[in-house]
Amino acid sequence: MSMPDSVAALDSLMNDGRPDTLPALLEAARTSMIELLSQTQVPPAAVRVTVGPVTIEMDWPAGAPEAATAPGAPAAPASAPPAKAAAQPAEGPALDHVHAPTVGVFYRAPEPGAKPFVSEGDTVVPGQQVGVVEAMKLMIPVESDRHGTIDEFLQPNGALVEYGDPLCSLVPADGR
Amino acid sequence: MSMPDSVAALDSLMNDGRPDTLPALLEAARTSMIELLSQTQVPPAAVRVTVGPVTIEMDWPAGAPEAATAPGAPAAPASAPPAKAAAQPAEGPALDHVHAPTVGVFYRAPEPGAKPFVSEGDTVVPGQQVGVVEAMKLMIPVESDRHGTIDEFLQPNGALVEYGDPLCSLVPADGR
Amino acid sequence: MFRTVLIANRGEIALRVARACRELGIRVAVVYSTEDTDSEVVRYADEAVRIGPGAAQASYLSIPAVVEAARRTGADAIHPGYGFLSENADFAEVCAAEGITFIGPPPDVMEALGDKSTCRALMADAGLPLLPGTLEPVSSPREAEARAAEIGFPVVVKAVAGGGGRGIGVAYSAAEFPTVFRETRRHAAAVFGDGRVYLERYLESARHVEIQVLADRFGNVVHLGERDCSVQRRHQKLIEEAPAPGLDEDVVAAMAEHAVQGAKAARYVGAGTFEFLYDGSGRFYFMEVNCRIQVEHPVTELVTGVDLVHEQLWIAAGHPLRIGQQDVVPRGCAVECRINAEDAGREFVPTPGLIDELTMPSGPFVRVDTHVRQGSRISVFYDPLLAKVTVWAPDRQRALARMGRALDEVRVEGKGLRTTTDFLHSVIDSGEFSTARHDTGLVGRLLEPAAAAEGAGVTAPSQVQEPPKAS
Amino acid sequence: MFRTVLIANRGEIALRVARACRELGIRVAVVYSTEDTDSEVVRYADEAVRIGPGAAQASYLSIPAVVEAARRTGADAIHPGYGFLSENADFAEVCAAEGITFIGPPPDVMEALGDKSTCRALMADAGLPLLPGTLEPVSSPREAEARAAEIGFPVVVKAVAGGGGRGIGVAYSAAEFPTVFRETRRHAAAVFGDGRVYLERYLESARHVEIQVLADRFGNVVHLGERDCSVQRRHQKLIEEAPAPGLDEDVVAAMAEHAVQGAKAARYVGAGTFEFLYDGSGRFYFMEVNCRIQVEHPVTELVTGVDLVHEQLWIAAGHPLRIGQQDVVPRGCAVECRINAEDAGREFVPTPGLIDELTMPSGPFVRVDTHVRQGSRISVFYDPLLAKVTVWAPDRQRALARMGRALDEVRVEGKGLRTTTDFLHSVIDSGEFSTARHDTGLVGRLLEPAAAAEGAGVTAPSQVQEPPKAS
Repeated sequence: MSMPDSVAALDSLMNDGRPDTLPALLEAARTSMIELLSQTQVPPAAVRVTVGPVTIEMDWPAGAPEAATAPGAPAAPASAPPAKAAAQPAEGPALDHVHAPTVGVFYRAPEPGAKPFVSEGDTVVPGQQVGVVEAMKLMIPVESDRHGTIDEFLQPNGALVEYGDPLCSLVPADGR
Repeated sequence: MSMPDSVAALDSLMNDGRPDTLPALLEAARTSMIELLSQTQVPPAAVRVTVGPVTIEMDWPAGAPEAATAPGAPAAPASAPPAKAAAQPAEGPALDHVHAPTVGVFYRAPEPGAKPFVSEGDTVVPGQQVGVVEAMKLMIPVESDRHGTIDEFLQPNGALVEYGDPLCSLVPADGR
Repeated sequence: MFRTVLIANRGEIALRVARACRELGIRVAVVYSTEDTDSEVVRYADEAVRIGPGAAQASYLSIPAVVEAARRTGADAIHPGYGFLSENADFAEVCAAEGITFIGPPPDVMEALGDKSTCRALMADAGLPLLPGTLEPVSSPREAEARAAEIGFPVVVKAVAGGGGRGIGVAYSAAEFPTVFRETRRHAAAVFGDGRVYLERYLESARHVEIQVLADRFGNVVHLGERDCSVQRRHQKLIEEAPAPGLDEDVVAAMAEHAVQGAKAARYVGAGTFEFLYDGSGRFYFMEVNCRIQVEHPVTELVTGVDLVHEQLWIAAGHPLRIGQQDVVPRGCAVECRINAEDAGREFVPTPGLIDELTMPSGPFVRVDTHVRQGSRISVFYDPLLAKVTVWAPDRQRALARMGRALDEVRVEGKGLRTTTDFLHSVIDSGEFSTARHDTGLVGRLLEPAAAAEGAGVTAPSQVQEPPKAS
Repeated sequence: MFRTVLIANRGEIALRVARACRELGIRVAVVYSTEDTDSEVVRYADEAVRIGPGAAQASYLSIPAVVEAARRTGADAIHPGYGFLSENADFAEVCAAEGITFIGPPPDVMEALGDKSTCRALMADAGLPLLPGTLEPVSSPREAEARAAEIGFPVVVKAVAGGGGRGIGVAYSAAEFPTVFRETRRHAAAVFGDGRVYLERYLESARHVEIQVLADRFGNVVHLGERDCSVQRRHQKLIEEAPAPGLDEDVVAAMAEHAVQGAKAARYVGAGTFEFLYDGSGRFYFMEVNCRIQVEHPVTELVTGVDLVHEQLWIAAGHPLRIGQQDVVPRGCAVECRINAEDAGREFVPTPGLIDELTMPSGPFVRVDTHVRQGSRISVFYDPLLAKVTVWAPDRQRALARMGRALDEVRVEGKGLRTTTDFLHSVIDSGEFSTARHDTGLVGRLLEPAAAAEGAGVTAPSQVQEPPKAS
């Protein structure tokens, strides 16, 4: 009876039809954040929205591009880009990452000496394998979840990785 | 060995010649605060300076007189008056208070039916008795520590008072 | 002794095990999910490995991820805590294959005791008293109805793979039996991946009493007395205490003797718990064995002075027991309250959220086991247990007064957060509990006094049982 | 039992007494100074009366203010804690005159035992072993020199009104005796308002061992075993433990028997402590009686299971003792560390300030008595004791390991704040302490190992004693 009741806890939050289910909370927080930023004339240095168990935080470091210092105001806070730009900053292509699906040893090729699954500069599609993580002799494929171009591998072959470690950066294809 | 070593503790702080004695700490905090305020172009809503055991806090509520809102800035923080003005607010005469010297019963007269030590509107000099607090049959005199005029008694005759309770308000004489 | 122990758990028990390791000079490694990145035990450990996302299935329940973490940290043993992989025989087997000591009983023992049918058969052979019921699982509804009629109502339908209060349904009459039987089977199949169930007579007015045992690899077994865990809601314990109040010494001694016999028959190794139901009139019945440290182990520690986690490590390291039965001398009374992030007013629904302010009790004869602090987030992914507050006193009356004082000091504030603190206080203060006239139906009666008064007479007020739940 | 108890103290002991009162259903009133307006016990109490400014002389030491607060809150008893008015016979007399029960011994007993000269005479009559010295105070320097020469150096000069390690000077030779004598007298006159001093042989290498007693109004006395408090700096205790490690059982039994005899001879009532010096070779000498609860009482509580503050209240309410000598069965080992806001690197100078971050240890067999929390201010006006961390284990080795673990969890952060935590850890880890070969000179040797090695041989390394201090 002392078993962590995670199934029951999740059940009750996700499936009982009350408005404060997790997806609804996330949606509410995200909407609030976007609304707030679009309505704010002087851009903030930091915004944080918390709805129950969900917290979304964004901040813009001092000295960000196009900082317009108010006359007589102290150096910080600098102006932040508008909300939409925050999701896709102006300079350079946005980078996404492919993350380790579990703790284990990361390999770029299916076996020693074989050709890597992908190389830097290759384009990938959702579900395409870009590597493998070995945990206890199980080979867990590492797959891209989007269209894009492999930018750079961030972990060498044979690296010990933990769950969620970024394995390679990836330039997403437009509009995907 | 379990006796509070307050004498020793005070001794070491007050008398050992190190710069972090209490008076020095107070002085340092006060100087910092004044310097800070004189150098700050956009006035803060609140300032807090802590130096070791000493903390000085000042704040100016939003909507204080002569608030000059910076263009495009959010409504708060409002501008604060210069540091010196904060010590002597402009409107009306400043009121001081005479406080209870101990816990006990407060009486305005030396005995039941007798004339009160002083009445509202009377002028008093430092050391003049304005009342008495009885604790365990001891009669502890309540004395003014300055020149001034008794404004109003804040506790009725026979009130149970604690140490430091304001007993009457007093308009200090100029320059004292 | 071990050089490095990997703790394959989270929350208060992970921290409690980590403290024991530190006290023994053992290096502490822990696994954690992304939800627990800022957890107290991650800060506390010498090494921490992020093994998966919040969902336990891909982190704390992932055997490859945990074993990988053990290899990476050079752990020579794994402490599984309670819940998660702690009673998973496959996991224990994998550990053995990898040359890592699993701190718990051998895989085959865990397997035999984890299957309620083989366990009941084993214990029946060892002479332990069982409630009337089926030793084998029943699958045909028709056969089940016939057996239920033989056993007599009320009848409880239990998942073979269940345990810890989960996978249980109660039928009060032949009319409702088919529905309860069907629903419990469906639930068991969905949750445990094993739809087998068995039947047992249901005791309406019973006390839950369990015996703590310690056993080594050499066949030595001692018991550390009993715990009474009758304050339950939906078969989940809320308050536990030692000794069991109002029980005859002879009854407890017989129960303990049976537990020792059962442990020997099962070739048990490590710390384990034999759960019994006591019917209030001198008879008791074996229920199940828990092959792990229990949430409520502190009450036994406080009355016996034996650190059960130290002894788990000692036994797992291959040593013979270092305490004999004569060394176990219970003293006074200990009571534990579980402070859960749950809303007692809304059927104990978990209330996850951020803890803005936290004060835990302290001072004389109060022990607190917690993993939260100001700023902690109670995750929706895990058990809502926030803290265990355990007190000791020379007798039960003083222990309850002390618990009242301790609960008064508890303060947990946060948006949307609710805790069981006030409800626990009302249990402690209730006449039924404070005079030890309670049974496992107490919580239901306290929550719905009107319904209880209606549904039952004064002398048998325990008929109001909560209906079987899908979770 | 009392309806309302006024606690005439502050800090951890005020909170500890308040908790005991709550557990007994007694209403809690406290006094406080302006410095303690936000203190934990003020929040905790049912009623709080502000009686004066920070300076204790006008608040916690003001008899009229405290008694006024007692009358105002309707208190029928006053618990004085330790320090402040706890051993003030005048205060106890005023309480009696006002019809308020003073929780402690009767005024005349306190007066006789508080005067070191009459106390020594009384205990000599009761058969307690005393160190060679003067039973009467000596005032003439010439007479003092002659008596010192008879006693043999080193000689300790002690204020008759002193106690608790204050008002003590040590002369190692006839040459330095006149200076030490003069300075100790001057200090005693200044601090205690009583310049009388007496002389005693000074034991260079000794253990401080004390016996806890409980006595009722009917002449019944029990002892609760011993505490070893040999880890001291400048005669102030830092670490205390029970039982005294390495002491022969017979020696402790004899010491306890003497304490009981002494309590009976003095007609003692309440909780009290008889302090002894043990010379390491089987001989011990009576030093003084403390007529109050001690800072270090938790170690006795953890090994005996007796709540000393509960018993104080019980006895003060006029009941006969409810525990007999046969009920006192010590179990295991308890160790207490005093976390002080002091800089061990700068001669333990107090470091007052704001606490920005605070973590106290928790978990199995750890007790914390503290009155501070995040945001608390350590005042310059009072004792720098922040917290008492006390652990229990079946034996000393495990208790020290547990204490090491607990101290590792302590975190106190604040501008300018320093604590004794790391220093205490180094004591626990030192070979001399962990093997119980230490004596009261340990702290000096740990702080100045070079000087110690130079000033003394390996077998008698305890010559480095701190010089007499003016505070």
